[in-house]
Amino acid sequence: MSVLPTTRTVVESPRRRFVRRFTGPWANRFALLVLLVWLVAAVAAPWLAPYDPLVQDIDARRLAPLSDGHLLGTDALGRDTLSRLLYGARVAGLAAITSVGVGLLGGLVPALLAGLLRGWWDAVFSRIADALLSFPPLLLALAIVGVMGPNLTNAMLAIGVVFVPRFYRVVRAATLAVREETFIEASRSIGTPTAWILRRHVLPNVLSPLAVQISLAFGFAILAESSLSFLGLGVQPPDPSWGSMLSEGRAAWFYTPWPVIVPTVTVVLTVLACNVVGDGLSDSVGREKGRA
Amino acid sequence: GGSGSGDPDPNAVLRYTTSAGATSFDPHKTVAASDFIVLNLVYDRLVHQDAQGQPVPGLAESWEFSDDFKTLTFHLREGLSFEDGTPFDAEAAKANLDRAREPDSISASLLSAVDSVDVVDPATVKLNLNSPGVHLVLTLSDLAGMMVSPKAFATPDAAKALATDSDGIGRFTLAEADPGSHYVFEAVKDYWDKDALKLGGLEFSVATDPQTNLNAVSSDQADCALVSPAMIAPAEQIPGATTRARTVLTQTVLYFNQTKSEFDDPLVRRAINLAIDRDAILEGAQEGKGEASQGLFPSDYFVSNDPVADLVTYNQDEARDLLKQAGLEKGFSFTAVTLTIPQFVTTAEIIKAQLAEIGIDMEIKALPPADMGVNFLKGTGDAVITAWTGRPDPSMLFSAYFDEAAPQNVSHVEPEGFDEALAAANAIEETAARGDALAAVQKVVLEAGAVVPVTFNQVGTVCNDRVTGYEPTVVGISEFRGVGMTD
Amino acid sequence: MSGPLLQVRDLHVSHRIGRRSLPAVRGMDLDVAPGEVVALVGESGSGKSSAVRGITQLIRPERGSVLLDGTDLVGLRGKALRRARRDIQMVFQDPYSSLDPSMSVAELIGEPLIVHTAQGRAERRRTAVEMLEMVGLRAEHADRYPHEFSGGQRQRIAIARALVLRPKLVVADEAVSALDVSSQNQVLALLQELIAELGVACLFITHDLAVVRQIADRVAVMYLGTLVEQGPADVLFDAPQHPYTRALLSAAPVADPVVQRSRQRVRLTGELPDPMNPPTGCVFSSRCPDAIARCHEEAPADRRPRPDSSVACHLVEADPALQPSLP
Amino acid sequence: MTTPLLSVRDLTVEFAVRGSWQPVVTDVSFDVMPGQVVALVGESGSGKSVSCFALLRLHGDSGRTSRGEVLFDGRDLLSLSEREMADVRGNEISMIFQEPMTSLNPAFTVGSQIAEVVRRHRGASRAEARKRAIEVLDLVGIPRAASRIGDYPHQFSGGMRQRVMIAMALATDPRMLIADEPTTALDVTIQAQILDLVKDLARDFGMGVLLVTHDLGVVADACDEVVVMYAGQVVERAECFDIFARPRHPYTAGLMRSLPRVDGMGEIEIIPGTPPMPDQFPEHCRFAARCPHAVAACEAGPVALEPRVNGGAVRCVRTLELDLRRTPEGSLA
Amino acid sequence: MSAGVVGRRTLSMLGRRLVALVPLLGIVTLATFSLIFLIPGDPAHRIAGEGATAEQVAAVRSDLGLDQPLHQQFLTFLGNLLQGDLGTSYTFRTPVWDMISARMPITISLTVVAMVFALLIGIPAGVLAARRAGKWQDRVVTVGSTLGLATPNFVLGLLLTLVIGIKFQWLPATGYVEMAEGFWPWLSHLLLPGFALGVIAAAEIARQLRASLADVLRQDYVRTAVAKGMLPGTVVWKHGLKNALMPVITVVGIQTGYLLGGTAVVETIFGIQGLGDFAVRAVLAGDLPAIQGMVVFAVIITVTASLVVDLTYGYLNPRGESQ
Ligand SMILES: Nc1ncnc2c1ncn2[C@@H]1O[C@H](COP(=O)(O)OP(=O)(O)OP(=O)(O)O)[C@@H](O)[C@H]1O
Ligand SMILES: Nc1ncnc2c1ncn2[C@@H]1O[C@H](COP(=O)(O)OP(=O)(O)OP(=O)(O)O)[C@@H](O)[C@H]1O
Ligand SMILES: [Mg+2]
Ligand SMILES: [Mg+2]
Repeated sequence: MSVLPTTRTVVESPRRRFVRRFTGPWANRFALLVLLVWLVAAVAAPWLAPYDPLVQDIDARRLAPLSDGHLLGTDALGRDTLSRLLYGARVAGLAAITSVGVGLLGGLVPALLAGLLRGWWDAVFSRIADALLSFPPLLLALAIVGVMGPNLTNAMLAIGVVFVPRFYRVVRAATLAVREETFIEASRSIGTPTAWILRRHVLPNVLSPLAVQISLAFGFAILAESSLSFLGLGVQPPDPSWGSMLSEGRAAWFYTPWPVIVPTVTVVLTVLACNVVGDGLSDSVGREKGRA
Repeated sequence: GGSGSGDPDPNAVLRYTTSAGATSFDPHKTVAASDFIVLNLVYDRLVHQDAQGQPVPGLAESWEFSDDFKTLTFHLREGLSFEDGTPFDAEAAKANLDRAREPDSISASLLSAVDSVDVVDPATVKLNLNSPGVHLVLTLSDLAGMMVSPKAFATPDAAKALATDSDGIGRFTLAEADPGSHYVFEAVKDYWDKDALKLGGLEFSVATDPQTNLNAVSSDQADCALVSPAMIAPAEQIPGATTRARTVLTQTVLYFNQTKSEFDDPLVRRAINLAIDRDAILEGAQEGKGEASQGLFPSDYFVSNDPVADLVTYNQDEARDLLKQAGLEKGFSFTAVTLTIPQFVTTAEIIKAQLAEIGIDMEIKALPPADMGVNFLKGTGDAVITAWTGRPDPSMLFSAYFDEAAPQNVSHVEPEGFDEALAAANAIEETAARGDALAAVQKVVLEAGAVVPVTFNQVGTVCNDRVTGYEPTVVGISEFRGVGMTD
Repeated sequence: MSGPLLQVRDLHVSHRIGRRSLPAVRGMDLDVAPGEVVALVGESGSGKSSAVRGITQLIRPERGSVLLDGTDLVGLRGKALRRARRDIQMVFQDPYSSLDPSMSVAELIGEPLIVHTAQGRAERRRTAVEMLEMVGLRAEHADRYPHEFSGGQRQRIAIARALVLRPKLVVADEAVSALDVSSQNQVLALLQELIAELGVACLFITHDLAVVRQIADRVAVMYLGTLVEQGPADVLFDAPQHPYTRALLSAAPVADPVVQRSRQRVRLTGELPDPMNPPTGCVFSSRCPDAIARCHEEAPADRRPRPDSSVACHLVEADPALQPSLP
Repeated sequence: MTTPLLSVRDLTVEFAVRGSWQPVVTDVSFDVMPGQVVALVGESGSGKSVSCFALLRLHGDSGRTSRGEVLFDGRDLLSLSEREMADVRGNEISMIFQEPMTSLNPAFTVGSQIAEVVRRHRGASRAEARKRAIEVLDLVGIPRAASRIGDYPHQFSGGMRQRVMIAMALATDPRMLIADEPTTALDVTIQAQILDLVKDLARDFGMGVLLVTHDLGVVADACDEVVVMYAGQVVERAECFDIFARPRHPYTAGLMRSLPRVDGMGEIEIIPGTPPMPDQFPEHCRFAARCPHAVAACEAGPVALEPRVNGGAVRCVRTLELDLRRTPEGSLA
Repeated sequence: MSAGVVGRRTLSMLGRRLVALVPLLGIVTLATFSLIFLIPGDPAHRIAGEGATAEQVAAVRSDLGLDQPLHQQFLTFLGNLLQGDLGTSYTFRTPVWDMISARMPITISLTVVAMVFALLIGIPAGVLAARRAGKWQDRVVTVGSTLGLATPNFVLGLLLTLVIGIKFQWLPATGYVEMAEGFWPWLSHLLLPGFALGVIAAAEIARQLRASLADVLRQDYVRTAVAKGMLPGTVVWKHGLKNALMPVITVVGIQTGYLLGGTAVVETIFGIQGLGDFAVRAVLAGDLPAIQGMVVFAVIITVTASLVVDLTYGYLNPRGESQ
């Protein structure tokens, strides 16, 4: 008897299907490219930057882009904007990675436990997460920075704390959902040990919503870092951060808008890219819509 | 003079926006000299100043020194009373002068020449001095001479109550205060000096961002705004408004907590004085508006900077040399607090870069204006980059910051020979000679490296054209005396 | 006939709903002999799935015993339970959700082997391919993923996975209900064929009587958490004893207008009562067209009209000779 | 013979798939007489639902009716404006769906959902509409209707929800009811009740019913006419008793023989393979690939729907040569 | 009668929610109290100032009760809190509660205006995008909202002051005026900052609504409504929106917190002396009681918002499950 598949004949693993779907829309590809560029910039800033980002040249202040060997011009102190932007990418990247790391550290494991074990664990962790959630995010970060002292590490720690309940919720919900999936029951009915089920069935299925959250969190972290730096609560001068560049440039807005425009475009573009990637991820993971 | 036309409206409320408010309304117990800017509105002093910084009658209608300058007698204006109804008389003046001399008073060191205060009659007080006190007249035009209702400070939590609400005698009363950000003043009816008060009220808003301050005038949310040097050019572009700016006595300085970091060594402090390229800062942080400090006073001032010129002239090699002598050729690091105001952050950034060249690593910590001074005096930071508001008399500056007992002298270390030099200066009334004596004090101070003068500021104010009678002063502080508004 | 392979006695299964407990199965006795196909039928919500999950220990039964080859599964934990599961494998209703979408077909079929055998990767794959061919798919399908298959094909994969360990009992919970007519037939035929070939016993859960008729040796009818009637398929279909069985049979339309429109129909009114508060007396009394006063007061005991069947109904005449031999 | 209430002619529906229009339903034609229950049967994916949606123009933007007409009482529904069509829907033609659990809006009470149609099409007042809602709920056998109209759908069981759906469909006294697999999600005992209700309505109110199902048992029980669909086409159309007794299309015959029957009658046979997807529809007979009787002629070209012996129509080139009455397939070769 | 049912259910849900708030507020209070332990080094020392003498430090310690056992300290903190005593600001030497209550109306006004903006922009945009899913309108909304989400509110704020406030002078670029001075003066001062603050929330609402409404519009019951002959407007705005609003309401609740946080930036730019400005200053000065007070206040606002959200759920979702 012949029961050939009537659907697509290309062999496609979930990963390949994900890649196909993710790289489909040009916006996703573009966003990915932007993030890649920044990643490279952040890692290789010392080699890529044409100038020392801290070196001032009072005689070459507020140059417009493309003048005098300064691709993106200089700021009010004659520091090279491009170099500061590149080093700022390090700050942004570091900020995002630290805070997301803290968020994951605090959110992932309790969430898996709560989702799987339910009961008491779930009740306690969820109460704590609820409580954390009732702190307005930026204000919580402000408070932590205020108490621990304004600097980048503290700021990022603070933003990481903001992520904890959010990651917790997403992972817990995904765990609970996966838990209810028949394929988990099916695997249990075979006699698969719990640890294996966790690793093979739960984790991969929890990762996709988490990945979406993480990329959105990256965007938020960059936004929050620039907001804090703008307020003077993040990176301390003269170290470059996109937010502080913006805030500094703003004072000289009247003389030249470039020191404001460049970091603005950068922040917007990067956060945009993070969000687009997040959306792209959430559209691309999971099963095919409708039945094959 | 003002450019407004027509007669001022006696009920008009002038909205002023600036970058710093008051840390306290207690003129004696505050820790920030800059509080004078706000406090002068609600507290009259025994002596007032004119736009050139010369003393004019205030609550005292006149005064005279004894021949040896060791007795100073004030004849008080009669028939006045404090906000709370307490009459203003010699007793009240004495109580205030005594309070201003208590050890925890910001003016204690400025008044150290005063031995005692006598009430001669209800309208006359006599200050008995232990040394010649030529400087005292102008000193009493500052915080030191502000008169608070004795009833207000007789209560046990006077300090606390006065911190947030004034109780004085002046052109205005404080109607509403949101500490550090917003103040509403109401004009006092029947104020004794009709020429000085032409407004119905004054609203003071604080925005640390200079752009925001300008925006407020541009969009008619304020009538006047303080203009920082970097904003003078944009301010001049605002239609329907006039910007008045001049170089004033207000000076950006780097000042040490000598008990901390490596700053207990005068060599280190002097090295820093030499490591700073003041022209770059003037350019970078002030758009060239103002003057690079060549000493503690502007170049056209009656105190000459010549004797100290090589102590404050940019010279990296010598700075390195001094560090080496101090055993610090490898450098060191310290924290400087500064104000969140962009001009100061930028100044700090440039200083940081310049110090880095001689191996010193300076970390910057920016705090809001209303809180910075308090925090620095509490021990935050090893040094501070701030502005010293102009003082009508140079000796005040010296006493306020270098006298051992001065509250603003955070480390309470006094340069050697300071007292003697200052006393000598205060015994001379003639200007040129006094200038020389003060220059000598300056030399003592700078040889000890007690402070790093950086730049003199141009302080500007932009006012819309409804504002009349506005005049910038040399000291750099606008008392809004005689300022009015047309409809 | 040798002793039963599966012996379920007095099985009680409950679900927690918030603080309350919902008794989904209330005292079920059921035997499955080796190689036998037993169908469990009943309306939606009657507790079929709950019973199955109680039997396979996916839910811990509240009470009762489940003897598989003499070992009581109830109370087994950890390794012992896992080992016992080797002999009792399941096929689920929804072929779309019961296969982990992130695993390839070979991995899916191989998963039980990882758990229960020491087979290496290559060997597992060989076994998986063998099984694939056995269920009518081809070796080249081994590296594909479930979403690339139609429902019927997925159910074949699920069957291959259930049979790969050669269990003694396969429990199929509505294994064909989600499929359309033609794949339903194909899958059913395959299952029947494999069961016979491998000598596996099968507990087949369904609500479709036509399917039962085709596949089952014996039928157990469930209503509101209890078995109301069980017996050999032919007997039960030809001479249903319990009023509910009769209603059920007559409600299922026959695909022949001539027959269908001339049939005597037992009409039921109302729907399955709330299992939280079942009717007093006989569970079926609230809908039973023949109910008498006694039915509302007293729950009927099982009666045995024949040696190989039992009925829980006051109105059924039991064969007195068989009565004492009740389990 | 009376005129048909609904007359579908050459209905062709296409869906936009990856940028091009792909026919999913081709040349479907059938009639529904007043009081008649017409069954639309076929395997999953054969286009039953799509045809129904097309009648009421309910397919979304991704679908279009590229050809054919839908004459309701002589009016072509396909040429009405959107607004006119909205006046037909739920008023003259009502539709009920397969999924009773999801077809009612969970956010509104059952009463308000029924009252809403009455108010929309009858311009009734709130009170009148409410009265009507109670009336129809009573009609479909919801006990204590008056006290239940304030309940939300989740407070009803599946069978009751399907009855609520029917009540909603009947609230405006429509002349035609389209029921897309109304009982598939229900238990047989409940299915029997719902089918009885539908039959009664057709008989008592002269309502035309188009009943979509894949269950031949349901067809045998309730229908007057049968339309069999395969791969988007009507392959056979006939009177109910006749089509069961003498199917004229191999697919119809296969379908009937592949059914297990509760009465245990007949051998079960399996139609091998699966039906083609719309993108694989061949030009020629669409069943040929699975047909045990296929010959070269079957693959020669498109097959037309021809009149059938004993009335109706059939789409098979060999229909006259084959005797498809419950004979094992091999015996004909 | 159905209103009665909803009312009763809502009341009982409110009761349950209030009970559930007790542990939540407990944890929040504990966390706020614990902020003091984040202070690096000895809190008393830090508060007294680094230059303080041993006696001064000791005085601060006993003044703040830091020498008491932890649980005692917490109970004192809690007791004071319950009496509305948030302590006295170190730097402003004013009771924190006085400062907060003076600034509260300002920030609440700003937040409300921002939220109104968010809803006025977000809901129509979301509905439009969902109705025209896949069409250019959808794309415009999607691009717009993605951009909105990525634009820091300080950037937007700067732009608005510069263009609308300064260049065109259409609206005041800075400051705040009490409502007592007239509705329009009050509102006009809040329009620009409110917009700058509300855009992110608007974008979030639009996205969420688009997603949930597009999903709802695919639901069987929407098809039922169309099949009933309901007009497109009724289908979308009645049948669709009520069901699609749940996740949107959640977003509104969450965004309340983000808006509060955003005031820190927006108030700074627009020279508004509200709580955000207060927060920034308290933070820069490391003023613990002020920080704690601000946190407690912010939590009260967000918790109230989430209560309102929950009550709305009760209305939107008769099944009464909280999502
Ligand atoms: N996980 C669960 N939690 C709570 N109640 C449940 C759960 N699973 C089933 N039930 C309830 O238990 C009863 C029996 O359900 P069960 O699924 O066993 O019936 P079933 O006969 O398998 O029905 P179906 O034919 O619909 O699959 C029902 O009332 C159902 O609502
Ligand atoms: N929106 C759509 N876009 C593209 N193809 C569609 C769409 N809707 C349906 N189809 C296709 O149309 C064909 C017929 O679908 P339809 O739903 O009418 O089948 P059916 O006979 O009702 O099946 P079932 O018994 O499963 O309900 C299927 O192949 C399906 O894939
Ligand atoms: Mg089940
Ligand atoms: Mg269908």
